[in-house]
Amino acid sequence: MELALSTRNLNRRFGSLVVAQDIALELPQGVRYALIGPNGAGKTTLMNLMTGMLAPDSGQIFLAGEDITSLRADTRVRKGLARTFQINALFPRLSPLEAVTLAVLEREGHAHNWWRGLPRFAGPIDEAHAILQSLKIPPTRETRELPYGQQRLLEIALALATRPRVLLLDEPAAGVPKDESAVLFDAIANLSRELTILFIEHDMDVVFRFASRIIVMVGGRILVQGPPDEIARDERVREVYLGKAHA
Amino acid sequence: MKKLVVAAALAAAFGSAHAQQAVKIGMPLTLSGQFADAANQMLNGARTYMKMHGDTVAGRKIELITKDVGGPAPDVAKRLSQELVVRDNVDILAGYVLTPNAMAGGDVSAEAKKFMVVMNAATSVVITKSPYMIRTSVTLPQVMETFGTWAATKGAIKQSYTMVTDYGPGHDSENAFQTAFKAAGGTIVGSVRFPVANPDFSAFVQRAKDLGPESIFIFIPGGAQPAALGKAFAERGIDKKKTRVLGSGETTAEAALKSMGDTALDIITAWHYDYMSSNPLNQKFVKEYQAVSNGRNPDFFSIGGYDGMHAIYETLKKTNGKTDAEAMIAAAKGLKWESPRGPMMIDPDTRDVVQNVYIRRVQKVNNELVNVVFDTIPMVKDPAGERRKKK
Amino acid sequence: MASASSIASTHFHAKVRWHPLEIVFWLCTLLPFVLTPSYLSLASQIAITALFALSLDLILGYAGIVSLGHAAFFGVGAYTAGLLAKHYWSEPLSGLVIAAVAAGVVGYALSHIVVRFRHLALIMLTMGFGLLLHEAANSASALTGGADGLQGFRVPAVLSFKFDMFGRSAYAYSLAVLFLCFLAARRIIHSPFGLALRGIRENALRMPAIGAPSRAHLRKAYTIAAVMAGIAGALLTHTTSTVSLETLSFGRSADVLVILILGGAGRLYGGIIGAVIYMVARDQFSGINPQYWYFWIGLLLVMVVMFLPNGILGGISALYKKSK
Amino acid sequence: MLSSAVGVLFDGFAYGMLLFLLSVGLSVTLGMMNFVNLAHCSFAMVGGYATFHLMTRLGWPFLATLPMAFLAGALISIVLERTLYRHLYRASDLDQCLLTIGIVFISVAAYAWFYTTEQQSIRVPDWLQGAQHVGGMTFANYRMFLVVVGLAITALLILFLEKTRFGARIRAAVDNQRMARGLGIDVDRAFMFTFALGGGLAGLGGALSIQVVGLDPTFALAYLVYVLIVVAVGGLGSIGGSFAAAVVLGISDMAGKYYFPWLGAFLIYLVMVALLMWRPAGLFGKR
Repeated sequence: MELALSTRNLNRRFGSLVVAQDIALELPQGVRYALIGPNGAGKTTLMNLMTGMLAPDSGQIFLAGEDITSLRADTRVRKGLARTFQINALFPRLSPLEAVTLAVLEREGHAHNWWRGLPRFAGPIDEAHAILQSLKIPPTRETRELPYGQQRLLEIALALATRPRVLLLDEPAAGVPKDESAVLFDAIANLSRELTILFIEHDMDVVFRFASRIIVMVGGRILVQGPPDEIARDERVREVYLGKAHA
Repeated sequence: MKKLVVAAALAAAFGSAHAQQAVKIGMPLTLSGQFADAANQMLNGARTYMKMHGDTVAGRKIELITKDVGGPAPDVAKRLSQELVVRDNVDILAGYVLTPNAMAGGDVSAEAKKFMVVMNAATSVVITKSPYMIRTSVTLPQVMETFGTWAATKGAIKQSYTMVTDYGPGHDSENAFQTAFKAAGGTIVGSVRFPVANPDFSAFVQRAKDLGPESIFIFIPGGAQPAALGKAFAERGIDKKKTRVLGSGETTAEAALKSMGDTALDIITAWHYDYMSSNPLNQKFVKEYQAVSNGRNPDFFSIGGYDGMHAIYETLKKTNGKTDAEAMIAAAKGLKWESPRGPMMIDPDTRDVVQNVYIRRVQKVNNELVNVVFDTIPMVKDPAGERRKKK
Repeated sequence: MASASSIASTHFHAKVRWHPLEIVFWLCTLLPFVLTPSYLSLASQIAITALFALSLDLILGYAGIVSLGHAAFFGVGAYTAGLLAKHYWSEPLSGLVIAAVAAGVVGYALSHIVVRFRHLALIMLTMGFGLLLHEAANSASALTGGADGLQGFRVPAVLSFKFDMFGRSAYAYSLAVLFLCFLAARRIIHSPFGLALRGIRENALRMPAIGAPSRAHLRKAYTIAAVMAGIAGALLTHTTSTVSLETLSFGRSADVLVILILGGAGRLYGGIIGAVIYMVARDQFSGINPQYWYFWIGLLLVMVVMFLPNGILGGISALYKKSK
Repeated sequence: MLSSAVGVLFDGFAYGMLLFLLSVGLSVTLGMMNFVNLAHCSFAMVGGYATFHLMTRLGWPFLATLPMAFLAGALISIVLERTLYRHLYRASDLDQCLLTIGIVFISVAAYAWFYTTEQQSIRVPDWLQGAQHVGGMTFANYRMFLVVVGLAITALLILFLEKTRFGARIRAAVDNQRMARGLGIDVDRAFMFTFALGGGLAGLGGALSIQVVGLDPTFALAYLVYVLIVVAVGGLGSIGGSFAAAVVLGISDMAGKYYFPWLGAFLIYLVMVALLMWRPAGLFGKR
């Protein structure tokens, strides 16, 4: 089975603080992975390393078998590795339609065109409009005027617009009230099957409902990874979450 | 038929009225920005002349219209000169503190055929920009070449180290002084240029002091520089026995002397005007000038303005009020008069200023520092202008 | 499905279509020929400054790059046009093209450094390059004429329209070039590249995450802005037949920044409105009071900031929205 | 040759002290409070003209006018902060630029109106005139005075900000407005005081610089460039950074003029560009 994304002994430290130590991951095509662990375990840092926002001290990252360790962040996106952000990183005064269209234009390499008017790019506009409709996001109001839940969906829409092979979701439902997050995860669930997804999540019943495999990370290291039922029974995981005294 | 008579009568009335109509003098000056003080001194010089000689000449009232160029901006100077001609329909253009602005004004004077009087801009080539232009201030070669020749001959100085401000007039003075000094047998041991922006001279004065050449020649513009140079000299002091200090008139201007104190003694300068000169005409001018400018002493910008107005008045008298440029320039050529600075003439061929160049030394006269004149080179023509004639 | 794409394209069409107010504005720019024939040389210099402010708006208003050294490209354009007229030929239209290329080359070269920095470091670097270029022009006085300005050249006319004292052909020439550059700027703003620039301004960190090569976009924007500034510089040389160090000065860079903020950055028309108001106010104030007009211009700036935040256009559009 | 090297270093350091006094206030307001106050040099001019006025019109001795120059600078900055700046703390930095450039224009015109455009200078007391000649080296008295005052002010400033409770409160308020308000710190008063302190130091710097570079109404514009260079190179919000940058730029300017004068004004700009490209956040920049 073709590996969508893998890393080989990835290391990174900030002075004495170890944020990633010999991380070796193998994400096969189309599998839904949850990445869990206590705060400060290095989950977001791992995502930053994989997406090129942060350079590793050593180790390699492969996307569909190709070594992308030295590639710039935007080149990795064009090769199919997209992400969302824990804290919204959107375009306040652009409308969702403009933002998602921009992502599509970048993907198609039209963004450098400085002479033809935007309305002439019907293809990308329609594709963007379709993505927004699929996630039920109103297309034309300015992003800063959207309710928080819809802004979280827009994060995902922007990532989808780059037609990724691997989608990294950094706490997609962070700050979204319980009922709305269910809608959010349903939208994630019925994304296309060949899309490999790795999402960071703290809410255990969401994790166990959506993830087909779980990776547990502590202190910059991968403690254990496996199917949900195995992880549920694993002693070390309970210890990490419930602390030694209760074990 | 009736219409014709009415038109003729109107024209006649208009024609004669013409004689009574005011003579408008348009003056684009740098009244704001770094050279605002120079413009104010020049304007006060012109106003002093009008106060002393009345404001009507050959039956016509004289009216000054000032515009602010704001600094060395020839595009603005040209536009303002054009507007003065087109909108305010001035008869004469005058003023022009800075060379780039005078060059731009010259183009308008030539195109619009307007008599023009440059009251300061000192770069020699300015005068060639319009056939209707005269200059009543000074040209750099006129003073600096004369000074270079004097230094190597009468001044008995063998070597000199030149220090000038790094901009147009500075470069012209450096090369004028150096060529004349070398031609008269002197040798230049080195030269340095001060940046225009940052008027802190201590490093340069220190360097000159350490080199200890037989003499140093300094050129700096008016405004902020003389005082700052004076302070650097006061701080560092120059060993007068080893090094003789030569400079353009600005080096020992009023502000420089005030901040230099006794270190200024024995500094030798060449210039065409000093407000302390004992010439009676000058004493009267200084008194009147102080009244007009609430107590300020005149400097070479002021005398440029004063003599500029004199040239305009005399020319209008000779053309009895007619202001067309051909008549005025013809009347102005060869004009000779006694100015507070000394005898002056407008060169009939080059239309440039011809005047005495005074060699002065700073001495204490009833314990006040004064530039005392101890040698005069009479009626010096602008050498660069003469060379242009031969070409 | 037609309805889906129709909503989408109308969204973009609405933005691109010419608003009647714009057409009225450009017709008004022809009024000076009739109403104020004796102010045409001022009008020509306003048009040139408006073009210069428009070029700054491309990088400041649309890409978020604050530059305090934009006069560098204005000066390069001005000197290129002047030197061309002095040593080769004085036909202005070809002069414009060559000046634009020269400024573009300098802009492209500097853009490689400028795009790597942000915030105060970026502002100070642009200022530093501007000051260095100004010093270079001053010390290369053999070539540039230094502080006395470039001498010995004249640009008599454009297409047989003589440049004269009344400034008629000067204003026509400047206005025509301003309008053409404005059309180009308008196309750029409404193109995919324009959208990418707005993306960078809104959130520079997010752009790489949607696969956008931000630095390449910024380099291109900086070069286009340099070209347009160079054209403005060349226009000044042609219409006044003067070139001086002032075209490279920090004062001119600061003035154009003030003009753009006054008008309102990021609105295409901000630079033009700012130039008209700033230069007419300066001309009138300095006419009334040649020595102290700075006071009134200062007061005008303070008033605009206190009562019309985000510049005149920003303030008016805010009032307009509030009233709706 | 060594003697002149020491001389240049000393002069450069003295000139650096001047630049430091003029720019430390801006580094604090621009760095910590994120307020683009381009009118900072107008505060310096206010101090300079206060000293000039007291000395020449009212006959005060030079040293007595220095505290008054500090007060004048502090007062004008409080007035401006309370009336205008307060409304623009959350405005865009471009609007802050426009407001403060407007104030610079007003100050230039106002001082030209009251004190004419004449280049002013003052008579410092005799013991500050002239120079000491020690083994072939020249140390100008006034420059020694500048060094002493500069070091004293730096020590006082660091002592005050680092050691006193009030200083700590200012740093807290300026560093994180919301948190400071949470702790019950009166942030408005802290901001006002920070501006006053910065303005006062600039006023003192303006007064001290008359003897070196003179004073005229365009001072506010002429020195804005140098102050911005010191703040950018030193690093935002860091007093130590401003000190280091002022000294480095002062010495390199002085050495440039002495050893390679043909470089002239290029040098200080080249040094700035090089330092900024090496350390964009400034030598000790926090952000």
